[in-house]
Amino acid sequence: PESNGASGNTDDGPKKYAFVFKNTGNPYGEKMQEGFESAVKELGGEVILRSPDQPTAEGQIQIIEQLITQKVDVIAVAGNDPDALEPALKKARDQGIKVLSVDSAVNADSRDIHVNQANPERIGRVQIEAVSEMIGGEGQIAVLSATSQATNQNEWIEWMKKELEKEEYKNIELVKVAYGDDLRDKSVSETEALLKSYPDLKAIIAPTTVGIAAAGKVLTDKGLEGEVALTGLGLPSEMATYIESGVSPWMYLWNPIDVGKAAAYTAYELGEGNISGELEEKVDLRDLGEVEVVEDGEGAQIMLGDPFKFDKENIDEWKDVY
Amino acid sequence: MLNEFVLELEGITKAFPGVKALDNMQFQLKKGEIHALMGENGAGKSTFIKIITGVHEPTEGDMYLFGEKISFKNPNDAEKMGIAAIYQHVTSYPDLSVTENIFMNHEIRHPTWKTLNWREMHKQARELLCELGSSIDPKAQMNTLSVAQQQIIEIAKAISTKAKIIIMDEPTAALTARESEELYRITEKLRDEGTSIIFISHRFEDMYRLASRVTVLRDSKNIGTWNVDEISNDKLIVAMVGREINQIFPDKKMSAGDTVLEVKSLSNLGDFEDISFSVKSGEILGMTGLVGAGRTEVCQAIFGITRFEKGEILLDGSPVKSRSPQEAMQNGIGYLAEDRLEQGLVVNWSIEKNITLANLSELSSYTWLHRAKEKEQAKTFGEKVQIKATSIFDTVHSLSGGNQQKVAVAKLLTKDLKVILLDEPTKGVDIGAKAAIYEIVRQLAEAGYAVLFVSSEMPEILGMSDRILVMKEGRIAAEFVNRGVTQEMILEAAMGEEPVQKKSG
Amino acid sequence: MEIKVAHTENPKKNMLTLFYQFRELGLLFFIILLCIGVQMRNPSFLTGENILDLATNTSILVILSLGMMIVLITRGIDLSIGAVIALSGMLTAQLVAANPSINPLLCLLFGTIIGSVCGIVIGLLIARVGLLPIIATLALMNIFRGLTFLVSDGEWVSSYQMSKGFVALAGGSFLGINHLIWVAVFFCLVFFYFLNYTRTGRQIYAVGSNPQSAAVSGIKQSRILLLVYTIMGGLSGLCGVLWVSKFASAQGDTASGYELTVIAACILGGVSIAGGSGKLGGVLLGAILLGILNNALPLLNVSPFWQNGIQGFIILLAVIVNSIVKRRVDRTHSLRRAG
Amino acid sequence: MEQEKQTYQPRTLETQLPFSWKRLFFQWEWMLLLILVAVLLFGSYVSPYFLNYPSLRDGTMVFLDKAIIVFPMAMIMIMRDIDISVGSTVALSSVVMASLYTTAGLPMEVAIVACLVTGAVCGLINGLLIVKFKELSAVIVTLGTMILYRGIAYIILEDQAAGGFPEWFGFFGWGYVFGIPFLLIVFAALAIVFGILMHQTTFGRKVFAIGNNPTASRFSGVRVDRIKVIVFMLAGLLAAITAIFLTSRMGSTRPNIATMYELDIIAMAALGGVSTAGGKGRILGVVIAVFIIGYLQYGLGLINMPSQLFLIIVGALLILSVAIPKLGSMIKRK
Ligand SMILES: Nc1ncnc2c1ncn2[C@@H]1O[C@H](COP(=O)(O)OP(=O)(O)OP(=O)(O)O)[C@@H](O)[C@H]1O
Ligand SMILES: Nc1ncnc2c1ncn2[C@@H]1O[C@H](COP(=O)(O)OP(=O)(O)OP(=O)(O)O)[C@@H](O)[C@H]1O
Ligand SMILES: [Mg+2]
Ligand SMILES: [Mg+2]
Repeated sequence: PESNGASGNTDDGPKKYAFVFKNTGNPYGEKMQEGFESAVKELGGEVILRSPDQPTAEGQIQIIEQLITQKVDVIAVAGNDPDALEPALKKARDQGIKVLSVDSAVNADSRDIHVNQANPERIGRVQIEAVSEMIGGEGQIAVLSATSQATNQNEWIEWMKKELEKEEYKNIELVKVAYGDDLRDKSVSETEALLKSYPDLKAIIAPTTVGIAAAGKVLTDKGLEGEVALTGLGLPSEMATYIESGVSPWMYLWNPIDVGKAAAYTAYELGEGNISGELEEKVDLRDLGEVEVVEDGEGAQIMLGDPFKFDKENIDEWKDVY
Repeated sequence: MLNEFVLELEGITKAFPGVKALDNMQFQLKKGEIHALMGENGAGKSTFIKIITGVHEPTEGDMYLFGEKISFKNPNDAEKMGIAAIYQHVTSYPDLSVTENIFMNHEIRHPTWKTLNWREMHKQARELLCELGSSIDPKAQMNTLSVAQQQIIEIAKAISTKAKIIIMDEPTAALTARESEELYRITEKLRDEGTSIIFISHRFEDMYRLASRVTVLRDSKNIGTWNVDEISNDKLIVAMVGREINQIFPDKKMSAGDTVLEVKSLSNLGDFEDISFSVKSGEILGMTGLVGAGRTEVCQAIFGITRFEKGEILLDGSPVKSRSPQEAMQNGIGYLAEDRLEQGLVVNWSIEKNITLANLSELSSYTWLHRAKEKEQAKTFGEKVQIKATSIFDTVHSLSGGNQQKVAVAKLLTKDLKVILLDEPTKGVDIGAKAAIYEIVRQLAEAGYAVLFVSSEMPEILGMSDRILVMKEGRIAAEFVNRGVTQEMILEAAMGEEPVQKKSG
Repeated sequence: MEIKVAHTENPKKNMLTLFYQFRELGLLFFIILLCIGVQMRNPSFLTGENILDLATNTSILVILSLGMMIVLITRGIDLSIGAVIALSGMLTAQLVAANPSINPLLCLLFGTIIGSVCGIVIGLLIARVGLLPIIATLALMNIFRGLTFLVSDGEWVSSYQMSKGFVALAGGSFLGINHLIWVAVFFCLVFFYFLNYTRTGRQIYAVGSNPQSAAVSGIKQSRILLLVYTIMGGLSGLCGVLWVSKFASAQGDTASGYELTVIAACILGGVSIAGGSGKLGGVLLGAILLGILNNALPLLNVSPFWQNGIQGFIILLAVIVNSIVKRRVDRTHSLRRAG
Repeated sequence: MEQEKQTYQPRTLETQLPFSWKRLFFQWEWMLLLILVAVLLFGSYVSPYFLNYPSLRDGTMVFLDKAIIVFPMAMIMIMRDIDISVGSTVALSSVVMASLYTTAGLPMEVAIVACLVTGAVCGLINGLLIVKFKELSAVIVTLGTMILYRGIAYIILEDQAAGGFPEWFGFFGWGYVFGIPFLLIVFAALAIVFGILMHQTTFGRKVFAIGNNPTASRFSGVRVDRIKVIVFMLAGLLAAITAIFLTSRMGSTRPNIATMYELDIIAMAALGGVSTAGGKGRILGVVIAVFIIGYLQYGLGLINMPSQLFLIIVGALLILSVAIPKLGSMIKRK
């Protein structure tokens, strides 16, 4: 293994793996932390799970400072802001701490590697494919996103737009991208506004948990099941009702537990010095298979598989899981 | 005999932290009488009233209503027993309607539903007001009314409780002579209907006009009760003040110099109009009038606190315009506020900090405060006015009213002033301290200040002033050179409708 | 020999007074203008469906504004209501998840009780210990929010865990009108009655208008304060249940920052922060104005980034205009007093 | 007459107080110091990483940025007002600075000046509104501007991030001078400046006077309105300084930074003994309170305490710190 840097951790105890999620009280994050924790335990490391109470970069910076002081070996972070964590994470890396981002990337300078929950291109394209299938390849569609600063969502929406350029979707028109800010009441208002402003709307894509659940509720309340289709990315627990009722024929998500596990394995490999975040390295994700490090803008990342499809058939077994 | 006294008080004592506001007070009220209660400021009159109405609980003593011993835990108890009060400071709800002010806490309610019966309340309010000879709209909001009108509402409120005992604490203080006359009529009417009334006033004429008996309070004690037609003015004053009055005024040494302050037809619509006077260096110009005559407003306008619309203020012959107290003081004008606690002093500060507050810039270089200089100045001026305290670090709160006033005066002295406006400097001050303040004021004049001395108390105006201005309803009604002026002359000027009418009527 | 009642009829002054007393009319006028403007841009605004949606979405705001109004009338403020909503919503949702068969009305009661307990704590701190409302509720906002995260352990309660009956609390409708609207109307009527036709209601105004007078009239101020914060807490608790039922999901950060919206509705509606005054009609209109803004801004395609700015601007504008009008009216009064 | 004369005997006033242990030790600051020591002991007990110089030193960088605003906030609270718009002011000044640098391409130095000006103007607007519209309380005005300022920040940056500042800009938030964090030095300097301002200058004296009795202050020639405006401007200015440090620490900025800062700041001031009813408070107490809350949070962070527990602890601390003196006097009254 390569040197751990100047202040490297020479104590012999188990290595410390820290996971910093965006904020507390988010079941998606809780599940990811769960996966991370179980995998690290299995590998014999020590786990630290932290998140600020508000989804802010300031909160994460504080936590990262505290983790540096505790001399952790690896920090995995789901960034609230791709750039704002850079100084803090750089400081960590200067002290020999390995840094990876999970779920929401931080910029290439502040990390060794990014664990992407799924291929963003596939996430974007797959939702257009789904919507096209639901509405028979014709009609108006709209997107209900989180906040317009959400980098993940924006990337996916870009891919959706690219996918829509294909000849087969020429009859599908994306009329609006609305932002519900991941607030229930705002998402509801935005959905209602979409329905009223575009009476011929055929489908809504909501690539965010709060948004898709709020849209599902509105469509249910308005009895638009079968008239306006709903798909996107959402937690099975939140969406179970609407998938079972058919308001959303199906939707996608990856398994956050697996994402957490993948982050843990990657962190382990980084911490042990088995990988360093160079392109084309192979990362052993144990039961999740082996993946290759690929390019991501200026940085490196590994990608998990396609998002998983949840429909009437399988939602029942997943709704209690996450 | 049992029923001769409606209300009897036996040895009532009320102690506030640090003050004994009432000391072993005896009092008897007959049915259907108007009983005047007199005494100096702070003698304990208002406290006495608040004991009777259950706002305060007495520390000691017993109270009997119609021969039965009672004790009130809160004002509701007193109200239920038929006691109502009109407090000295108007206690209205400015945001609520007239009707509500009248019926607050004894609203008329629907017998079964217990809902408020607005229609009935409005009706009764209108009737009550009509009875009082007023046409105020019961639905009007209280803060749209004048002070006099609010006073009428307070009376209506007391009557509406169908009280057998009504207490009026200086109800005429804010009323004009004509309005007072109306109040007399109402009060007499109530008395004729069998209500007993306790009437507190500083005005002798109120007492002579209305009351059959008078009780005098001094230093928290009952000095005695007399039948009004058996007591003379002088005797009453001795009872109230405890000594003959002219003893306490310092000798006048007329040494007036040049005119320092000249006020030319100062007007502010609604407050005062066409005020012109001048004060010379070394002179004490007394200014009197009834409460609400606008003296405070004139002083505050000169001092830059309030604006005036027309007129001019000349200092040493050249016009000055002070837009703030700060500028006024720079110009050489100082003002001793009427409301010592609210406007004059920072009561939970030390004597030192209070004395230096107006003069901080001179005790500092580049805003850095020199502590040693500050202490020195506080000591110098504190001793100059003879503040009774152990150190300059005593909090003003712990001082007696008179000594508090001395602190306020000391604060003025720190500034380089030419004119000092003293607004009721002896209000709420005990007699010893009063004498001390008179002495200070006289010394100020001798030191060359031009002094405007505002007071409602005739004796001190007569005893202190070189000249006397009398204000009435925002105007200067008369000016006297203080030689052979009598109380009657001043009162006539301050109160009379039109002097001519008065003579003929 | 009549006391001169200086009620001189000066039409101009009286117009101003009238305007001040019925400032609600101005607000109503503003709302109508706004509606016309929005309607011209997007014709689907004034449709029955949208109006019902708007009313449904504004109901919770209306209910909370009623509570906040009485708090403000007593010269207080309550910043903790968002946190109380979250706490009661979360606990109720957990109750429902654990006992799906529980009667939905019992849930309402449960949430209301939780909220009332929170309110009593606040009330005691303010009325008995004498803390400033802003400090006490700020601190308790932190505490309640923290408690919510603790009891939920970061998890949400999702719609599939909620019984049909529970979701129907806020989702169902009666006579084609959503339950929430009925609840809001019910509370408006109750408050109208309470504030105008009960003694306690008027005492709330009295305490806020002049605490010293209230004391000499024998009104127990601390009792009124306690009552007011308890009502506010109870309403917040109730709204927590309704909120969770409406969105069929309970989260730890539910209604975060909502207190400011509620306060803004009250201030827009002419409730004075200095206490003593505030009318139900005004508050209703204030809440409706905010509801319309929330509904119309998406319909108008207003950039989401402008929404905050527009809201802040409208609030400041409204309070400043209000204060200028009040000043002019007061000046008229002082002149009249002298005249 | 004889009796009267007695009161005219020359009377002297002491200018020196006799030494008193009670006065020396009966101070809120001692209590705070005790709490701080307890926090430090607690920290070193629960975490081996806590009690050493680098840790305590770097720990300060975590909380001192917002703590800068606590000084003017203390002054505002002493004057019986409150400013809940400071978080938004931080965001707006930061956004103005960043967008001037990135989109307008101005030099960073100019952008920093613009940031300070923006903060001061925000404070000035608050102050002027409060002074000109006395009927509105500071709560209302700053509630409105809180929404408005952040709204303007959103309008400017539209939820984008702006960053890419020059290298040297990072020094503010991360740099050391002689091994001491620059932020800590600035905080200490501000503490001294404000300590002097509040307790040694005429300005501070007047602030206290206003807090104790605004009318009497005005009648004594204190320019109450002007001082209020200046203090609110100071709050805006220091919010802008916070913005510089915060932006430097993050390397980029967004309109949603510094949300809810006002809360933490008010809590620090209240714990520091600033009486919320006005008129009382000392900078020393406030400084100690900043370190209490900061190190408590830091220590709890080092043992990886969930952040929501921290919410509860700060809330409870705030209530206790304002309630204990009240309870004391309540009991005394009984
Ligand atoms: N609540 C209180 N706490 C402490 N002291 C009080 C209180 N109320 C009155 N006092 C004191 O009791 C004394 C008597 O006051 P009171 O108001 O009864 O006088 P008063 O005769 O009505 O005077 P005035 O003519 O000015 O109305 C004063 O020294 C006053 O300062
Ligand atoms: N208690 C009061 N509340 C409100 N307004 C009042 C009150 N007393 C007087 N006023 C009004 O204020 C105006 C002038 O009163 P001001 O106090 O200046 O008179 P003054 O001659 O200084 O009386 P005082 O004897 O109280 O010093 C009058 O128009 C009067 O109606
Ligand atoms: Mg009195
Ligand atoms: Mg006066």
